[in-house]
Amino acid sequence: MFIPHSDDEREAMLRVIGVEKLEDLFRDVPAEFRFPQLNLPPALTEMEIADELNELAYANESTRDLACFLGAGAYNHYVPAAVDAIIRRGEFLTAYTPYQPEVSQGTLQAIFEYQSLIANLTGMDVSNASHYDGATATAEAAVMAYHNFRGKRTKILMAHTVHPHYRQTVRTYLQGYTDIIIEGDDVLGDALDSPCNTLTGQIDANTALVVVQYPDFFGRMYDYTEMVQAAHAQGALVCIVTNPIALGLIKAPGAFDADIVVGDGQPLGIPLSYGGPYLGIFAVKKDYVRKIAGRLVGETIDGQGRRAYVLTLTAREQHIRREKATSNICTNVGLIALASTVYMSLLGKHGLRKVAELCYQKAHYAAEEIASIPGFSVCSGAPYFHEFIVCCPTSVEEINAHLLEHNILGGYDLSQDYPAMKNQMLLAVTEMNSRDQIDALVDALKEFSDD
Amino acid sequence: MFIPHSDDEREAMLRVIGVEKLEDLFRDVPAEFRFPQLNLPPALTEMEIADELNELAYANESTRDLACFLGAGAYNHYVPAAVDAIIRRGEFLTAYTPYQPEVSQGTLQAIFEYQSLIANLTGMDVSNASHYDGATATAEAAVMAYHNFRGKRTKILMAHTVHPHYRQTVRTYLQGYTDIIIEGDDVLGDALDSPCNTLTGQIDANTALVVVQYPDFFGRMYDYTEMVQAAHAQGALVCIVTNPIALGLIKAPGAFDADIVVGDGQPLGIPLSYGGPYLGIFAVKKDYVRKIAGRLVGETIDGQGRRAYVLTLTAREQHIRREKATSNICTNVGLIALASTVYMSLLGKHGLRKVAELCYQKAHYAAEEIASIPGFSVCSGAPYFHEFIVCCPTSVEEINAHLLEHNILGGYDLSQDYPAMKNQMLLAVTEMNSRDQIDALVDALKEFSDD
Amino acid sequence: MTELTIYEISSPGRVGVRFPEPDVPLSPLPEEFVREDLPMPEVSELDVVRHFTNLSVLNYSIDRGYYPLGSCTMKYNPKINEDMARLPGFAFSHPLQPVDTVQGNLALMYTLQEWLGAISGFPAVSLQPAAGAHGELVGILIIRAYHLDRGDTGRTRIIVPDSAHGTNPASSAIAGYEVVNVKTNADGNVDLDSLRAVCDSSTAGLMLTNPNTLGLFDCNVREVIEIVHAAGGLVYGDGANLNALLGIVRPGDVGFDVMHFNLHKTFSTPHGGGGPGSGPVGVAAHLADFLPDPVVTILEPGTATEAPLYGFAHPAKTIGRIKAFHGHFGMFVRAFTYIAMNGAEGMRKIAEHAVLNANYLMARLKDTYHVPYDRICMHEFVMEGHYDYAPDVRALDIAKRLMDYNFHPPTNYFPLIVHEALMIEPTETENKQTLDRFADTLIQIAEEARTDPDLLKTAPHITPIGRVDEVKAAKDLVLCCWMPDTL
Amino acid sequence: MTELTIYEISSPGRVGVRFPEPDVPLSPLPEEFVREDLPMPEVSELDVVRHFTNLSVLNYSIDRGYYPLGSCTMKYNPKINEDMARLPGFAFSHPLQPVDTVQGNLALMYTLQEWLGAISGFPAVSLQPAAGAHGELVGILIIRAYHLDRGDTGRTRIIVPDSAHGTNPASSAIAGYEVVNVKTNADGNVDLDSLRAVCDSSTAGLMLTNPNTLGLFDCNVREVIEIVHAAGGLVYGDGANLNALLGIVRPGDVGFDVMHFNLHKTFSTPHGGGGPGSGPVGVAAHLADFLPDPVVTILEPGTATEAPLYGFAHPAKTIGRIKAFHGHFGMFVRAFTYIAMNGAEGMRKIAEHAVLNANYLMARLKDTYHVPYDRICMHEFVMEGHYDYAPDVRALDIAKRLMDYNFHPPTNYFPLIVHEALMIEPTETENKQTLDRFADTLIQIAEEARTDPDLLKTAPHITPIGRVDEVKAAKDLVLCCWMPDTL
Ligand SMILES: Cc1ncc(COP(=O)(O)O)c(C=O)c1O
Ligand SMILES: Cc1ncc(COP(=O)(O)O)c(C=O)c1O
Repeated sequence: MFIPHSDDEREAMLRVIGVEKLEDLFRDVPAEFRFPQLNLPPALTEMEIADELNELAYANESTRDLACFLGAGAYNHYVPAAVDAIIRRGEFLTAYTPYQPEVSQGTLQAIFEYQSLIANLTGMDVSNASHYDGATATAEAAVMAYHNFRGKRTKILMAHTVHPHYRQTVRTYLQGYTDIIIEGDDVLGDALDSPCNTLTGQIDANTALVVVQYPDFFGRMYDYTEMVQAAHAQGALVCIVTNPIALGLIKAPGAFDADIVVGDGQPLGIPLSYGGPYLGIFAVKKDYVRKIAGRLVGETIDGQGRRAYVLTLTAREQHIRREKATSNICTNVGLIALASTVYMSLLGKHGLRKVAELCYQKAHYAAEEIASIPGFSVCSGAPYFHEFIVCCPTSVEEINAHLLEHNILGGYDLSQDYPAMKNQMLLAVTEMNSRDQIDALVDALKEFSDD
Repeated sequence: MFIPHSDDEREAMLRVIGVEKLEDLFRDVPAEFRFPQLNLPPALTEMEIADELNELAYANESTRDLACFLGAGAYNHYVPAAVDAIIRRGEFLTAYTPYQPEVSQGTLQAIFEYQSLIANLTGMDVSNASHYDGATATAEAAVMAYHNFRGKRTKILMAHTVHPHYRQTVRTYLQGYTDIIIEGDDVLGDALDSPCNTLTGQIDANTALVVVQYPDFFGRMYDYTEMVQAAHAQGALVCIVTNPIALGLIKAPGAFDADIVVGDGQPLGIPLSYGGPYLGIFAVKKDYVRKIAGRLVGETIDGQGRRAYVLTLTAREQHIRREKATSNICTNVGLIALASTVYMSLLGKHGLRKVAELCYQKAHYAAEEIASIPGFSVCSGAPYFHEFIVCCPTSVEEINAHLLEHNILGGYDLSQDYPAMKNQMLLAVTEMNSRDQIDALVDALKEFSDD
Repeated sequence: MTELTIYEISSPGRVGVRFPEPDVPLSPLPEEFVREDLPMPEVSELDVVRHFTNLSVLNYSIDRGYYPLGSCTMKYNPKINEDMARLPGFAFSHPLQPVDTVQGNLALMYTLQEWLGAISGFPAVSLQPAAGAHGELVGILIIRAYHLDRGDTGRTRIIVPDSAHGTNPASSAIAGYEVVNVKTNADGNVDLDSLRAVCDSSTAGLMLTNPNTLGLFDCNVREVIEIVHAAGGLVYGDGANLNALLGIVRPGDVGFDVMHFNLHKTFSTPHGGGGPGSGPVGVAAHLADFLPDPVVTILEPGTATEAPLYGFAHPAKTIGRIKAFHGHFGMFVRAFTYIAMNGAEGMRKIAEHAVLNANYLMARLKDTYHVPYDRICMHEFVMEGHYDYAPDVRALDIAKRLMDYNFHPPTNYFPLIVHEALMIEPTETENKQTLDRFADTLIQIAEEARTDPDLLKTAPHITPIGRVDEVKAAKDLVLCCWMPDTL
Repeated sequence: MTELTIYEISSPGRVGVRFPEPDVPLSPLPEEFVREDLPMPEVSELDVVRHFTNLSVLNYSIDRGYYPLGSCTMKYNPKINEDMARLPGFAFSHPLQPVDTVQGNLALMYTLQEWLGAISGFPAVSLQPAAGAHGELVGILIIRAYHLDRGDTGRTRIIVPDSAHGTNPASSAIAGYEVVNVKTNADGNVDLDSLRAVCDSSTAGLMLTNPNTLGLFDCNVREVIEIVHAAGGLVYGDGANLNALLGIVRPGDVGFDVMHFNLHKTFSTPHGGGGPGSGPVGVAAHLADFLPDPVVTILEPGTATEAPLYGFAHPAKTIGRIKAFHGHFGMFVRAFTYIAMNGAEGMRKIAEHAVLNANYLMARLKDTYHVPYDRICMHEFVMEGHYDYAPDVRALDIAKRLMDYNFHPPTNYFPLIVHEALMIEPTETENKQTLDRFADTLIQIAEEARTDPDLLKTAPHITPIGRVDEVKAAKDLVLCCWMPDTL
């Protein structure tokens, strides 16, 4: 399809190589396995595949067709047109990782700005060039903490209020570290307990890392200052998982003196895209810059003294350090980090606050309206940002099926991860939800009212 | 919305200018009319307008929702993704007309290539840099022919088989030339007569230009060689209006010895976009290059002998020649010409032939199937490319309303322009119409069968 | 580096985008119509993408830098415009679809007609013209039709100020008129006495650009219009400079009879390296019947719950159709988006800041460059591009030298009435820092002209090519990169 | 020219994209959570577009030139891929929607799993891993889980050839394994004796890249696999080089137990200046139960007229979840598009022409450059970047000098076992003309090294910046362009 060789050219090239036909190039391949029949459908032209994919896409009901109140780690935000206009440019799209700084200053400076924006937004000193997503960034934080103590501290305390997928991912990543104990994420207790209460007492001299989320999986905000102090008093590190879009309005996790801040940058201008690619945020205090996972871009000068950017501290990485690297990550999510950089720049100080405010205000309006429906209550039990728990009179599944008939994509069924949270739904509201949509949601829920 | 000034900056600038407030800059404007209230709705943010326009666009049923058999001057073709990827680039999109060659070689070389591709496709010597559309290009051809004879020949013969919009546009353009007589486009006679028959006899020593279309408005092809010879024998020029997508398969109009070839380049990779912007093609024989309307890019060298491109023969144009210019055109449709250049390059020799063949074959299949329905007949009366006339048992309006219920966009009602062609429909078939679509059309038409 | 042409990278047998094989039985094409050779390039998709991407970077553009090209209003073109014009419902609708299947398009067009009317003070608007010059031709034909309709057949002349853009006289000529020039006075306004001298019963109308191409608002605009009207003529407004007037004054209110808009200037649709533009025409009530055929109208009024039914109307005394279909719809979507995002307040802010930026730049430059008409300007101003102390240096040299500092030069040698004109239109979307850098650079270039004039004469130095041989281009006339053998 | 940073062009009070005012009653945020300062830039939309557009052009990219970066498969990335991934039905669907509302997504994912299986010979595929290294980790964890599931707890080591990519040992280490290296022999294959020597009951598995990073197909691949299997270990295939094998041989057929794909190499999804990638993992039947949670499956089979109902399944002995949600869906759409457009025949053509191009370039260059393993190569080859006659010139200098000719340099100093390695992967989408220009240039550079070695030592000369001070970067550690005062 995309091969430019004419028959004549192919012949001429084979002659230069000194073989007769293409098949001759594959003599090293065991003959009995050579040239298998692949069971693939016949090739389509561009016109045909465009048609087929239009149909597949059309078979979905997306958040363009439905009023979306689903969040739980992926959020429906407005992405300004300029974001895609920039990341579609072939210069960004079709470049490799910027190993050659002389011909990669575009990518390098953009990542440097990404690092700067993330550091400032999270209130941390240093951000890496990105990780795969929020879940894997959390897992890498655990790996980093473990290595920080050279394996001498083996306990990881992880709040149950951390996103279930993230907690599962941490466990998967750490299964080879047989000495590590992961505790704290008991989902059978009272899910609404504050991690400040549940975790602080468990921090001890064997604790490498305490992981909490802010706003937490339920959308709630806690002041972690004291918990962080308690951890530091025991010599443990603290990692805060955050939602960067909230940080336009609420205190940065850096202000709680966190050592590591991770999170998913999807809300920063990345389309939902059925779950990926998203953006793993990974920021640390200065002290841990040499322990950080993934790439870092640093400022320097060229031979003529001109400012220039280059990948730096590469001795941490797998291609130099191999099995002793701080992480195995190589390809990260550069283009998505760029998208978020453009997004953060476009919105800037004013817009980032505005979007966060809209999320906050609309969520609180929705919560209040829903709370006024007999049979429903908002049971978050703490201040929240743009997600809240609704206790429902019947199963979330039943409610969501009903909402779908009203073209509403309902909330997340918390009983999936927290068995005690039966009939509890996590609703997310963003700037994309008009008051009309919220009112329509409330009206649809009223049909379940036990009035 | 897109104004970057902060209050402080604005103040500082006013101080430098030496006025106090913005209002002071408008003292020359008559006070009684100054600062009117504009009756416009409140400003929307990007998020809001995107929503509103999505709704408006959604209110249409487009050729993505309907199987399209409508042509009549605008055609539903497949546009490869690479076309838009190129023309979206800010460097092409947000540049002005290339007056400064040192910083416009991208646009200039692209137009030079456009000129080359169009010249080769039409079989002519020279193409201009584009005109607004096929209709205005045709009108400019008439103006050019009139001036070519310094107003001494005043008759323009225009076949009735030229697109009705084009004929109307020619008349509108020429209304100020009170001496010009336009003849030949009698639509009350037998519309199916060949212009070779109807026009040839009318060519005389007062004839400046003969305008015919190929394939004509009804999709039909005639060999104009003899008619052109007859015109040339009388000293008249001949302009052939063409559909460039047909020229991948059928003889170029240049082969008939036409003096001017015009047409609409929309089929060459330009979306239907409800009628515009499209692409006016304007190509001539070498002899008329100094009479041509619009811009021309020529090859030259720079001070170091490097190949370079530049707007040339500008002395023909309005900004130099003012009221003596060959045309008043200034802004043309540069970006659309670029799109067609990318399209022609992507398809190339092989693809252009293929698309033309698909149009031809599918149209002939559809025609044959329709002709087999009792009550329907194909009455083009001459070989045709991808459009043909269907004589129907009832009004086209009624048939189209019925087809629409089957999600089919029916053909053009010829009685709108040719009163004698009652119940006659012009159907267009392109590579976009699958056999299934054609069969569905035939099935739907069968419901009108007089069987 | 010069790029090879698409023909030069062509290689026999190479195929780009492919299409399916026919899924229908085949019919032969009659022998006589079969095309023998098809001299088109043979390249791969990668060849094409790489070729045009590499060409693109040879261009200067708004997206890459400051583009203060006078008379062209090179403001920022919002990216959302592009996305909106490409919505499938818009981009894939056929111009001849039944109106009930394209109510979205028609609602948009109707609303845009209304909005342009509200902005300009003209009660009737046609969206059809394809660009400014096309709008001019339409406007002049409307003036012509108006006079003829009244039986007033002796009006054979259109008056055009000497500062006018070349399209004005050219459009008048195509419409069959004799062009009469009228002078600009020392203040940069139309010289009223000269105007009175040429106004008579042969006057069909005047084409007035206000603010004019000097960037000045003609303070006598009412007198000018009165004089023409008194002679029985009509006044055409060249709306290329409307950016200065948004929310400031409505030309229709002041007495203009007809005017064109440039959506590709004032309303942020991209210029595309030479179009497509869009040049709607607004007219006063007495000219509404003459508008080109068709205009968008409401066929059945809406109700509280239902939208109106939109459709086409045919003005009673229309000048006729001026192009195929209904104008540059894709541009309407962009302009609609832009106007909707600005609203009434935004409109005024645009004009205010466009004028602020121009006056600021003029204030910063007038000690270094001679500004022939030294008064408050509108959205642009014209200064003279020469230095007493460097007689060899011309406006062209200054223009080329600016390229070395990564600026696009201003329009030069226009308007014709200013010696070595440099016409600077900053637009409202540029910030003070950019204007300051631009002013600083022009001041530095003035210094260079003193110390090292050759730096200007040989400029530009950092562009992909240097100054070109225009004489050779016109003499050799290579207009096509590959002439097929068959010709 | 260096570009200012986004913070340096920030100006207090400037606003970019705006958002509407709240349309709901306001609730106060508790005081304790109110953020005081928000040290983010204040810029206009034009500032942003211009800034990033200007940054972009400082990059080299496939769309602008030849990018023969070994091990990275920098083939042409079709533009249609990008359009398809942005179809609203795909781009705006939420990962946690009920499965019956996203059957389009799930059908696409299911089909892609099947296709990758068909291409590789592995009966079960997980699309979840985010990149190659992530796929490696998953694969090694699967190997680990397999052994543990069988009660085989003594296997603590993973064998990795010395030619392996750095991610191989790093992934093994993260999975808790000790890494044992094994040598490459003089032919460029795994040294069988060394392998035998390290294989024992502590061997969990071997990570094998085939073709290896020398671009050579290990002719002993079956023996290698047998040796490891005989010791009770499993064999992991690093699929980064799968481009050479499409339709040529299926790793699953040869006996690999698990392998990752790089959609961002083999299947044309763009590399994006460093990702996002996508690294699906395929496994043999005995490992299917260990795949990450979840995989896409058919919940209810389809009928003649109805499509099946797709949904998620949870493998019985899964290693667990390895990231949030279900993998890089946007990349799946692109890879799906690409595979669909190529089909079985197209797959084989890709590999054949990738290998043809590599062997052609090697043939053209091997008289000028030392090729340490002189045999038919696969999709890439490694040569030594130095000249006997110019001892000061290193591979790095050759790489930098290539930039002056508008080529991206090959991968250098990898694999580690070749002295001054230059690793060249032409890919199948480049044409003969480009390969010839590249070969001619490398031959000319060899001549320059003789006549004017300084030209290489000081290269590149035409790039936006010259060679950078990497020591300073690591020493000064400026990693952020603006530190907020509050810290
Ligand atoms: C003052 C003036 N009038 C008319 C025009 C012609 O407009 P267009 O190029 O859209 O035809 C221009 C464009 O440059 C102009 O500046
Ligand atoms: C041979 C080999 N293995 C593994 C990888 C890692 O893949 P990724 O960068 O997608 O994590 C690479 C990528 O450069 C590679 O070349």
